[in-house]
Amino acid sequence: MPRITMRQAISQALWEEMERDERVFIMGEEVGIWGGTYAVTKGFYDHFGEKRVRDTPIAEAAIVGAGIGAAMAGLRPISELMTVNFAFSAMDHIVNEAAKMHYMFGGQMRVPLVIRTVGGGGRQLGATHSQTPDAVFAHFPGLKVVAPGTPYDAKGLLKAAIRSDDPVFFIEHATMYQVRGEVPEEEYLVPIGESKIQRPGRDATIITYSKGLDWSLKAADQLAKEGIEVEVVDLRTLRPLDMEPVVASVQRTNRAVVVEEGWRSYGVGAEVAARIQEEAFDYLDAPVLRVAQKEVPLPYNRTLEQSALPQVADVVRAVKEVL
Amino acid sequence: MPRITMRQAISQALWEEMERDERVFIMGEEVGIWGGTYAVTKGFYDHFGEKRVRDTPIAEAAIVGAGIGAAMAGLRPISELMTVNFAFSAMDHIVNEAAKMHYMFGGQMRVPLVIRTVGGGGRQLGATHSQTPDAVFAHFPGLKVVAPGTPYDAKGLLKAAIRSDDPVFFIEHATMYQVRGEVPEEEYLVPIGESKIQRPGRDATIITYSKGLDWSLKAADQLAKEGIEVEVVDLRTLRPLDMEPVVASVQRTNRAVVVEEGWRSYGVGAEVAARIQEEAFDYLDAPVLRVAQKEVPLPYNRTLEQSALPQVADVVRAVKEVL
Amino acid sequence: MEKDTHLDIYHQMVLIRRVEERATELYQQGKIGGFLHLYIGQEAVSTGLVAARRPQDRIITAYRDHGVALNVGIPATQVLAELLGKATGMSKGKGGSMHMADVERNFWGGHAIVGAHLPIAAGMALADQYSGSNGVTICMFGDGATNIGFFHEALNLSKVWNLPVLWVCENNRYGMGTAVKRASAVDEIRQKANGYGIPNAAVDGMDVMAVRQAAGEALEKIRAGEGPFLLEALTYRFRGHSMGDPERYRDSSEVKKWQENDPIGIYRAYLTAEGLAIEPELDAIENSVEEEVQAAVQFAESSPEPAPEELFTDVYAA
Amino acid sequence: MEKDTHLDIYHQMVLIRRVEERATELYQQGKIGGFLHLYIGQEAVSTGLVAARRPQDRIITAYRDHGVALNVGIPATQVLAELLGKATGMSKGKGGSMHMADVERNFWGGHAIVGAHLPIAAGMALADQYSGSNGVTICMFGDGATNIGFFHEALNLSKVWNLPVLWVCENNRYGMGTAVKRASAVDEIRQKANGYGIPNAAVDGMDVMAVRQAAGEALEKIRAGEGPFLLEALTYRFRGHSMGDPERYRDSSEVKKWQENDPIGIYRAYLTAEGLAIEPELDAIENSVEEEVQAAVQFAESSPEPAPEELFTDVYAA
Ligand SMILES: Cc1ncc(C[n+]2csc(CCOP(=O)(O)OP(=O)(O)O)c2C)c(N)n1
Ligand SMILES: Cc1ncc(C[n+]2csc(CCOP(=O)(O)OP(=O)(O)O)c2C)c(N)n1
Ligand SMILES: [Mg+2]
Ligand SMILES: [Mg+2]
Repeated sequence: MPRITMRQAISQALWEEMERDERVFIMGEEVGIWGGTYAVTKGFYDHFGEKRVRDTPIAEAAIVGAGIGAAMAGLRPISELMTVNFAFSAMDHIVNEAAKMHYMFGGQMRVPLVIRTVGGGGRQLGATHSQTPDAVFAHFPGLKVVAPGTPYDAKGLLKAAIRSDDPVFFIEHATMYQVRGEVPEEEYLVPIGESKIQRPGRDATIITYSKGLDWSLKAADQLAKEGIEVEVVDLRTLRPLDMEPVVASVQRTNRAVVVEEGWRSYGVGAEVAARIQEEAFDYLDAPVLRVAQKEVPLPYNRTLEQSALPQVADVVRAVKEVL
Repeated sequence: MPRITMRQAISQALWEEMERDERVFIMGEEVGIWGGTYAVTKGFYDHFGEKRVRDTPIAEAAIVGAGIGAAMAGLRPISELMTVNFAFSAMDHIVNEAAKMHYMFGGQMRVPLVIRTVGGGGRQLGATHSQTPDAVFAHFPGLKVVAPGTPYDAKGLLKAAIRSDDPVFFIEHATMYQVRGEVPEEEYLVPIGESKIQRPGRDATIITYSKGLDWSLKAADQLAKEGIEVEVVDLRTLRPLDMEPVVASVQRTNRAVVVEEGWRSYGVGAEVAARIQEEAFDYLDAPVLRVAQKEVPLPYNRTLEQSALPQVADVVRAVKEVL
Repeated sequence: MEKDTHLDIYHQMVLIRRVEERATELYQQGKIGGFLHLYIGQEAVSTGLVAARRPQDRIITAYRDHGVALNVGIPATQVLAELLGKATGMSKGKGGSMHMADVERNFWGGHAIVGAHLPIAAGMALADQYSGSNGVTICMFGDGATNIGFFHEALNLSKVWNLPVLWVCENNRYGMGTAVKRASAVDEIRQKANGYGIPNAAVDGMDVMAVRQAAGEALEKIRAGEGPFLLEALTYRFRGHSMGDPERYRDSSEVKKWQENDPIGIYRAYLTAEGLAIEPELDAIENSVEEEVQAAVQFAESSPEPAPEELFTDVYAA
Repeated sequence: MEKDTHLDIYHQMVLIRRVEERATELYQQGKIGGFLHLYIGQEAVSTGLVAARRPQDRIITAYRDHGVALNVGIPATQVLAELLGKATGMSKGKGGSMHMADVERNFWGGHAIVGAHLPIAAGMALADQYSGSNGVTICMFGDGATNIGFFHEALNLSKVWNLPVLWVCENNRYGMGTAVKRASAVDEIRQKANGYGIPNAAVDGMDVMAVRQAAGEALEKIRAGEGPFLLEALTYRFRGHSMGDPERYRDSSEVKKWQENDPIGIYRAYLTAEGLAIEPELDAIENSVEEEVQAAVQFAESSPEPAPEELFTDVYAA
């Protein structure tokens, strides 16, 4: 199987779906002539034309709002928000309109919209440009929230998102576009709402997603050298949240650590930890620990910023603590 | 001590602080001539005049944004968002500007702003007007998030919020304005960031806040008739979250239930449950359970809506389950 | 215009009025909950717009939506059932007063967040442009809604992309209790369209024929590919913003003055003066509406509540 | 205007240019991280504005903020230290390029979310109006920022409340890679002010004296209680949007044409033509700036990193 980058995987997913279905189009800031600020849509404008690859004004509410309207009217828009930090400027449309439209009118309306966006810190972009507020979006029923950790999943999940009849909030990670992984040449989909064991193990379970997967697998490698075999479960989708493989894993390992990039309080790890102790209480030999971001707005200075972000060493330490 | 309503308590807090400090003023939709859509600022416009009780356009980002600017420039604004559902239209200013301003400029700027708003369901207002997304705001460091459950706390906390040098997101509950409680005539403040035992007990701990306090105390009454004595801890502030009284209580009772009105997944209960099992794992005799809203946008129909909201019976059931 | 069309328009306006009068009673009896924003006084606007549109023209509005719902032909039975939260309501009782819609009739709601449906309307117009349909999206909103950022982003986008959308501002002089000049930089809302280079016009929103005419002309321009247009309909709501409005912000004399300008009365006078209808014909319509509404209330009251499991349906389409 | 003032203005413009040229190198050496938005080409705008303001006039801008920082008198040492993320930077290394500010000098940042600082500026102007100060808030933003809802809400509010604020749009023809006419309903940004009944003017943003003059006149009107004013400065950025911009959206010939219109060159020519300065004086300034920047880089490079515990300070003021 070819090993391609996350960027290529996402790009392929978009390209294939646009080729497959005339109703699919992309709109957002700099998606066209610029080729996407992360170069994901490079070449799209020339190939698909400005009708289907639409540069927009800087107007996030309109980018999402127009996506909702076009979706309700039968198209399959992909509204791109340059980064998840700007999603707050479109927050009403994401959580009050897209997420509720189907329910509120008794099923009359559908919003087959994908909101593609990019999260994560670590690039010295400062407090407003470095967030990982994934849990915030995952809080809203009616929305599906996806955040893949491998090129394979990114491609398969994005294609599934585009074909979904529901609004999907799709979060990529700014520092993962160069990550490589195996991606088959033939077409495939990855269903939304299924967690997956990315590495089997018996001694402890790490539950993670997105960039956390990278840290977790590296931690697992290090721990393996010491004879500690951790199982790594990748959530992939934050809503609906598939706890079944997580619970099954913890029932075997009896120990769990949740790894995420976002702030610890009210983050993804809180929900996962709460669920594990609800559903596997008698199996737990230690508290579920969380590795997450320190509770500060991210600073510009590189050393400070890195000290606020979770590190592989933090994951290793947490696993040893639950053993 | 006089027993006054939540509405009166909040109204008094605002009035007293405006009398005390010329820099304090209120702006928001219908706060002036109308007297506040929940009648909290009734009489303020006539007494303080339109300079200090400012009706605004329907422009939530400007209501919060102008509040931030005025606060940075030395005033003590209270920006009122008619309901928390409209806070999403001001989301960037709340979480990206107010919450980060002090940190981002190395402490140069201060944002002594109170954002007062109203949350909660149960009034048949439909999916977009009935939310309790408190956890979403509590996720952001830099913001303080307060949600009182009694008139006493509402008054004392609101006064403390107005005097705070930090941005405070202050959430009232739409169906609690008529709730009565004892409030002293003399001046007092309630410090932000302190949980409080509202009812002592030995058999189990209920952790809750805002409207959840009412359900929890009612459940405690019912349970007491069966000889079950639950301790009820009121968080009062969601960020910073004071877990000390919670952990101490659970160490005594060995059982815990979290009660909140918002959605269960990624809600307040998730964080509290995660923290309890982290900090009192060895004391727990049962999983921490959560009583929360069903994972649906709230419907208009009264019966359906009530069936989605937590009920006193749900709290009773959950406590019995952990016993 | 055919006589039948005239009578139908009259029928619609009276129907809106009577349905809302009954709704007020039902609200007072506690059978309707939540918010109830009455359209009484503004009937000529939605009626005129719907009279001017063709079936392929979408229409979308804010929470003050009973008028459009009835204009597009949703039976009063379904409207009232929705108000009572019944399973037979057009949104299965899940939406209530603010969320009327009928996709089959190209009516896209009923939206409760002020101004949020404007970008959505732009998206619908984009879809029609994209797929080469010649439909125009008619998007209605209040004067108060023109102060929120959504308005700006939607109007700008509509012009940049030359979208087939008719923006209709119902300037009823107040957003809740705030008079236009206390909230808007300009009194004349249509002036805002100039900032986007969007052609615009004002129309007497109490005169259904004037609205129909102005909308018709605007729709034609839009269909011809001239891009968005903004129409400001000058109107007034006779009732409070919603139920329980203390109405401290306006004098009853002001309300009275406007009530003398009743859109139904104006149209009735026009019909008889122009010889388009005679009094007995119009009385007959009034009577038939009474019966229609009576029956609809009965239908709604005797309709079943949604089944408990309906709570969990419609969260996701798939 | 005094000769000294002229020379000071010249000094400021050259200083901005040199600091940013050195910053580019430091960025390429990996010593500066994150985004680095250069102001090169636009120096006349901030310099003219700051020359026109009095100390009590606040100034606030977007992320393209090195110009204002140096104009208001923040030493190049602190600007460069901030770029390097050092403890001696004016935001202690926590803010970086996009978050320069100096409250003592009435410079309120440096804001990274497009348009979000406009409502904040309105709030500052409100504070001055509230407390009876006669300060005016000068708020700068790009052409791209005029399409977001924040712009709309802020401009509307400023007019409704007659706030003392000078809105300055730096129309540099692009928001990132998107040309004005591909994103904005009107090419001439000042036209948008008409939608709010806000008086407005355009000015050649490459001519520092013209900017100073236009800003001075506008500030006077605002101080006289006439309310907000919008000034559109027509300018151009000579470099990419930030580092690493592929610049596929414009021809190098277009850039060249504009570069011939260099604001520093224009001002230099003006000074000599008007006999306000002679070449050797200006050369001397250039040389002193070289030294100043050299020393500042040294200062910044040898400054300490923030202490690790700084991570947790400044989250809350109390
Ligand atoms: C974003 C948002 N802010 C506030 C509200 C509360 N609200 C509902 S209707 C309304 C007034 C709207 O006035 P206008 O647009 O003139 O419409 P009208 O009610 O006069 O028809 C307000 C403030 C809301 N629903 N959404
Ligand atoms: C709300 C928001 N959306 C998108 C961005 C990303 N972004 C940063 S600068 C910029 C272009 C702004 O253009 P303009 O306002 O013309 O300013 P200029 O860069 O030309 O000075 C964009 C899209 C952002 N920072 N904030
Ligand atoms: Mg109105
Ligand atoms: Mg620009």
